[in-house]
Amino acid sequence: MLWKTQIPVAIVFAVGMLTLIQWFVPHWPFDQIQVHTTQWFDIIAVFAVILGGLNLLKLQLQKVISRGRDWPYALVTIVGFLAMMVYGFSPVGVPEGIRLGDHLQANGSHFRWMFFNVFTPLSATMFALLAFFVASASYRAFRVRNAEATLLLVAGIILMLGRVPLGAKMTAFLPHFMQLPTVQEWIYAVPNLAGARAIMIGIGLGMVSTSLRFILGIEKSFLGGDE
Amino acid sequence: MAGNNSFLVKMGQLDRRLVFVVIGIAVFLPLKFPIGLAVVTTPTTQDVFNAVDSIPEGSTVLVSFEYGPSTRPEIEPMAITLLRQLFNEKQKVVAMALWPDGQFMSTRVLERIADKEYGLKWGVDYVNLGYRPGQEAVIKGIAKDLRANYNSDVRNNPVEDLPIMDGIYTVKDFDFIFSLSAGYPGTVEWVLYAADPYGIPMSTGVTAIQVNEVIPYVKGGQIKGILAGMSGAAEYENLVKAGDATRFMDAQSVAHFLIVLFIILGNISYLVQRRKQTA
Amino acid sequence: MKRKRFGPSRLSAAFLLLVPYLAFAQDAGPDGGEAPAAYDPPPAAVTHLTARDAPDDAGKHIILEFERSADDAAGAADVVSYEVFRIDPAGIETSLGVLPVSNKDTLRLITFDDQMPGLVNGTEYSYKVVTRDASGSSDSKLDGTVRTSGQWFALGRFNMLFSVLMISFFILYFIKKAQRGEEIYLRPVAGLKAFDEAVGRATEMGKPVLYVPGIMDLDQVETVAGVIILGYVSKMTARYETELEVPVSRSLVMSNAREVCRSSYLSEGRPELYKDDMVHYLTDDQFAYAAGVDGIMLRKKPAACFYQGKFYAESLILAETGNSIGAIQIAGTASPSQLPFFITACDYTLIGEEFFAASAYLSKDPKLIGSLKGQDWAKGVVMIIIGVGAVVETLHVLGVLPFSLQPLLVAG
Amino acid sequence: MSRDVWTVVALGMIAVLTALTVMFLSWGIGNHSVGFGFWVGSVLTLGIFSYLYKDNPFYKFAEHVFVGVSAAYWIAIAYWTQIDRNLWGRLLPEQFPQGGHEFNGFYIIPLILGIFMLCRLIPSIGWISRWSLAFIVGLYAGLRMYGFLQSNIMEQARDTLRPIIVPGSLVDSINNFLLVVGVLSALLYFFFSKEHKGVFGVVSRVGIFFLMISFGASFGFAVMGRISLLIGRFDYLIQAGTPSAGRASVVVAVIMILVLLIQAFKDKGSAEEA
Repeated sequence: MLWKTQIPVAIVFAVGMLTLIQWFVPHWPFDQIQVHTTQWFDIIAVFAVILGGLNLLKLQLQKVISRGRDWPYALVTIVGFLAMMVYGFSPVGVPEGIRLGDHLQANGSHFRWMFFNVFTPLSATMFALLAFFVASASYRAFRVRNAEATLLLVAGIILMLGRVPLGAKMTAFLPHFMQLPTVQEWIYAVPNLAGARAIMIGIGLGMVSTSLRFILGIEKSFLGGDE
Repeated sequence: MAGNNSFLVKMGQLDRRLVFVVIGIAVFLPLKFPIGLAVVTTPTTQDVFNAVDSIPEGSTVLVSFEYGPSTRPEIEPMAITLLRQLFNEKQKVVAMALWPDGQFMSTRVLERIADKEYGLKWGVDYVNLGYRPGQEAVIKGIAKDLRANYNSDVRNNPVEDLPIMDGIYTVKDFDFIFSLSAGYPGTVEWVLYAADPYGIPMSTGVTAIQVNEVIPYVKGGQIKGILAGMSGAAEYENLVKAGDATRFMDAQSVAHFLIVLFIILGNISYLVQRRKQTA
Repeated sequence: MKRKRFGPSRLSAAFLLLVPYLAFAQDAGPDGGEAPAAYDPPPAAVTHLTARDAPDDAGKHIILEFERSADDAAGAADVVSYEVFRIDPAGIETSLGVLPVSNKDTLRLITFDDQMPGLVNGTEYSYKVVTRDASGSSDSKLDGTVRTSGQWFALGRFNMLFSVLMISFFILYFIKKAQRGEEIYLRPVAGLKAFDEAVGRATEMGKPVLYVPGIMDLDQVETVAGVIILGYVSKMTARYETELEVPVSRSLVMSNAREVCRSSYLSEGRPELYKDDMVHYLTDDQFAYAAGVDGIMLRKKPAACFYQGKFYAESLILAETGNSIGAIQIAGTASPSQLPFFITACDYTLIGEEFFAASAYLSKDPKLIGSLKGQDWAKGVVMIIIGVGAVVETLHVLGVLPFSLQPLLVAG
Repeated sequence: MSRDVWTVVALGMIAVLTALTVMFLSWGIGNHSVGFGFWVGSVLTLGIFSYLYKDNPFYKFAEHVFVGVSAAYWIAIAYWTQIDRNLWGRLLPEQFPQGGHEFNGFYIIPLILGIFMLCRLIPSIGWISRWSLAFIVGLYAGLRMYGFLQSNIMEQARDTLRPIIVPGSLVDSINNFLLVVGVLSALLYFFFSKEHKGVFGVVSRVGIFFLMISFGASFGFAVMGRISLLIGRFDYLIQAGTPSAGRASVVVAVIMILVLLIQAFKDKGSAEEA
C-alpha cells in the first residue's frame, strides 16, 4: 500500500500544491519551480513515448510469433518501425558533416525524406478520409426531426455556405444583413458564442474540481486497478 | 405520383459510396479546372491583418507552429502569408513549435519565404528555435526562462550568439505572438499561459475545426482576430498576396455546395416519408 | 490611459542597426550634451522620468516611464533614438538598449520594462535616458533611486486565490456531506435511459455490446469518467448475460477497466461470466486503434456501441462504422470539437458536463456527487455574477453607476 | 514448425526484411529523391483512400506502415530534442555539450522517474510507473486548476458582462442581450441539482437551442476543415500525376483499381460457387 498507493498520492499532493502555490508567490524560490518541474515533465514524457513504441513492438512481435490473424501485416509494422529507427538513430542517411541527432531536419537527410514522403502522406490522408465521412454522416443524419435538430442543421448549412465564395455569390442580391457571409458571421459571433461559452465554463469547473480532487488525494483512479 | 414520391424517398437513401464518389469528383474537377470565385473578407480576418499591421516596425514576433502534415493544407497558406506580411514590415521572426512535426513545417516555410523569397539572414532577421516537448509546460517554461528551454536554435547555434535573441529572456520580451494552431497544444494554451497572464498581444490562425473552441477568446478580446480554416487563409491572402488557399477555394465552394445539396435531398426524402406515414 | 510598451527585445533589434552609430556616439565622450555642430542643437531631453518596482514579482523587474522628447515628432522632430542606462549602487552604468523612434508612434508616454539580467532583489538603482538625434544627445537622469523588491504574494491575483478557495470550499463541503451519507439530489440525465435500452436490444438480438473508453490515458478526466460509466454498463451486461467487448488504447486503462468489470460481474453475482479478455489492449496509436475497433465492429457486429471518454478525430470514423452496421450508438465526451460529430452520427450523446454528471449519477460515488453539487454552486455564483454584472454594466454605460464589475474578474 | 523454430525464423525474417527495406529506400532516396518520393507517397496516399471502397490489402498495408513508422518517428524526435540535450546535457555536460547546459544533479530525478515509466513493460514491477504518473498528474493538476479558472471561467464571465442597452446601437443591444441570455440559459441546462421543470425547464430548453446552434456551427467548420485536407491531398495527387513526376499517382491508381476489380470478380465467383 505504502509503495503502490500512498507514495504516489503524496507525490501528486506535493507537486500539485507547489505548482498551484507558485501562481500566487512570485518570490524566490517559487519563481524557479516551474522552470525545472516543467523540464522534468518533458523528460518523463519522452519516456512515455518510448514506452508506447516498445509496447507496440512487443504486441506486434507476439502477433508474428503466435501467427495470429493478419500476422504478415504485423510484420509490415515491425519493419516500418525498425527502418524508421535506423534513419533516426544510425548514421545511415545522415548527410556528411552533420552530427547525429541534428540530422532529423537537415537538408538531404533520409529521416527528413521519410517524414515528407511516408509520414506526411499517411497522416494527411487519414484525416482527409474524414471529409468523406463528414459528408455521408451529414447527408444521413441531418434531418429536421425536431426543433433542436433543425437548429443544428440550419446553423451547419449557413456556416458551410457562408464561409465560401460560392455562398457569398448566391446571396449577393440580398440586402447586406441577409447575405450568407453576414448571417454566418453573426451566428458564430452571437448564439454560437453563447453556447460555446457555457460549455467552456462548465468544463472549466469540471477541470478545477477534478484537479482539486487529484491534488488532495480524493481521486486516486489514475493509479489504475489495485493489483 | 406514387412513383415520383418513391424516387424522392430513394434520394434520401443513397449508398454512402455514391456520396463518396460525388464528393471526390466535386473536389477534383475545380482543382484541375479553376473557376476563380471572388473571396470576401470577414471582419475577424481583417482584425488579424490589422493587428499584425499595427505592430511597430522592427519588433520581434514569436510565431509558433502547432500543426502537422495532416492539417498542412489549411495552415501552411496562413503561415506563408503571415511571414510575408511580417517581413514586408521589417519585423523579426522567431519561430518555435509545440508540435514536433511543427518544426518540419516551420523549416519548410522559412526556407521558402525567409530564405528564398526575401533573402533574409538567419539569426538576425529570423531564427527557428524548433520544437521542445512538454506541451503547455513549454509555454510555462519560456514564460519564466526562455533560455532554459531553448539554449540553441535548430542549427545548433547557441542562443547567446544570435543577435535576434539579444534581450529576449522570457516570452514577455516578444512584442507579439502568433500561434498557427491545429489543436492541442495550441492557441488556447498560448492564451492561458502566455498572452493572458503577461498581457502580450497575440493573434492566431487555426483549422476550421478549432474555430469554435477558440472563438470565445477572440470575442473576449484575448486574441486579436482569427484566421478560420482555409477560407480564412484565402481571405488573408487576399489582403496580402494570393497563394495556394485562393487557388483551393473553388473546390471548397463546390464541395460545400454539394454537401448542402445532399442534406436537402435527405430532408426532402425524410419529409415525404413522414407524410406518408402520417397519412 | 493608452501606453506604448517597449520590451528589451525591440531594443536589441534596433541595437544591431545602430551599432555603427553608437560607436560614433561613444566617441563623442560621456558628456554628449554638447552639440558637435552649431546648426543642429541637441534634442530636448525626455521629461517626467519615473521608475518604480514592478508589483507581484520576484524583485527582478523595474518599470520606467518617461515622456518623449519635445523634439520627437514635434519641435525639431529629429530624434532618432533613446538609450536607457541602469546605474547600480557602485555607480556602474549598463546600457539596457536603444529604443528606435518610429514614425508610427503617436503616444507621448513611453513605458520601459527593465527585466535584464543583473537586477538583484532589494537593491537601489538609478536610471538615465539619453536622447539622440543625428548629431548630438542629451540626457535625463532619474531623481533619486528605486529599490527592487520581491513580493511573497501576487496581490493582483487575490481574486484568483479567492475563487480557488471558494470553489474548493464548495466542492469539499459537499463531498464531506455526501460522504456522511446525506441525501444529495441530482436530476436524472436524459440520456441514461438510452443506456438500458441499448443493452436490452443487444440482449434481444443476441449480439455483443461494444464499449470504447476513449483513446487517452487515466490522467485525463474524461477517461476516468468513461471507466466509471463502464462500471454501470458492465453491470447490465452481467445481469442480462450479454457479451461485452472493451478495446482500450492504454495499458493503465486496461488494468483499471478490468478491475471495474470484474467487480461489476461479482456484484451482480455472475463472476463466472467475467473474463479478462473482454477488456483488451489494442495499441496506443490513435488511427491504428480506430482501425482496430472498426475491425471488431465489422467482424462481431455489436448491436450497441458506447463511446464514453476523450476522443479526437477518430470519433467520426468510429461512429460512421458503427452506423453502417446498424448499431445503437451512445456517446459521451467533453471534447467540444468532437461533440458535433457524435451528436450527428449517434443516437444519443452526453454533452460536456452532462457526461461527468452521468458518471456521478451512475456510480453513486459520494466524491463525484459531492463535486457535482459543489460545481453547481460555483456555477450558480458565476451565473449571479454574469446576471448582476450585466445589469451593472448596462447602468454603467447609461451613466447611472460610476463603476463596472469587469475589473474584479481580471487576474494580475 | 515448432514455436521456437518459428520464432527464430520470424526474427531472422524481420532482420532481413528490414535490411532490404532500408537498402531499397536508401537507394531510392539517394538517387531519385523527388521522383521516388512521389511514387512512395502515391502508393501510401491511394492505399489509405482505398478504404473508402472497403477494407482491403492496400489499405491494410498502408495503415500498418503508418503505425510502425509513426511510432519510430515520435521516438526519434523525442529522444534527440529532449533526452539528448536536456537530460544527458545536464547530467554529462562534457560529453553532451550540444545542450549548452551546466551540470545539474537534480536531473537524476526525472531520469529515475522516466525509467520507472518504462517498468510498465514488465508486469511484475509495473506498479512503480505510478510514481512517474503521479508527478505528471500533480503538475497537470496544479497548472490546470489555475489556467482553466482564469481563461475558461473568469475571462469568459468577464466578457459576458455586456451592457444590455447600448446607447445608439440597437444591433449591439440585441446581440449583447442574446449573448447574456444564451450563456445563462445554457449554463442552467448544465445545472444538475434541480429538476428541469416549470420555468427552469423552459429556460434550460432555450439553453439547449443555443447549444445546438453552437454544435451546428462547429459541424459546419468541421466540414470545411476536412474538405480542405482532402483538397490538399488531391492537389498532391495531381502533382504526382504530372509527367515530371513520372505520372506516379496515375499508374498506381490504375494498378490498384485493376487489382481490386479482379479481386471483386473473384469474390463474386466464389460466392456464386458456394
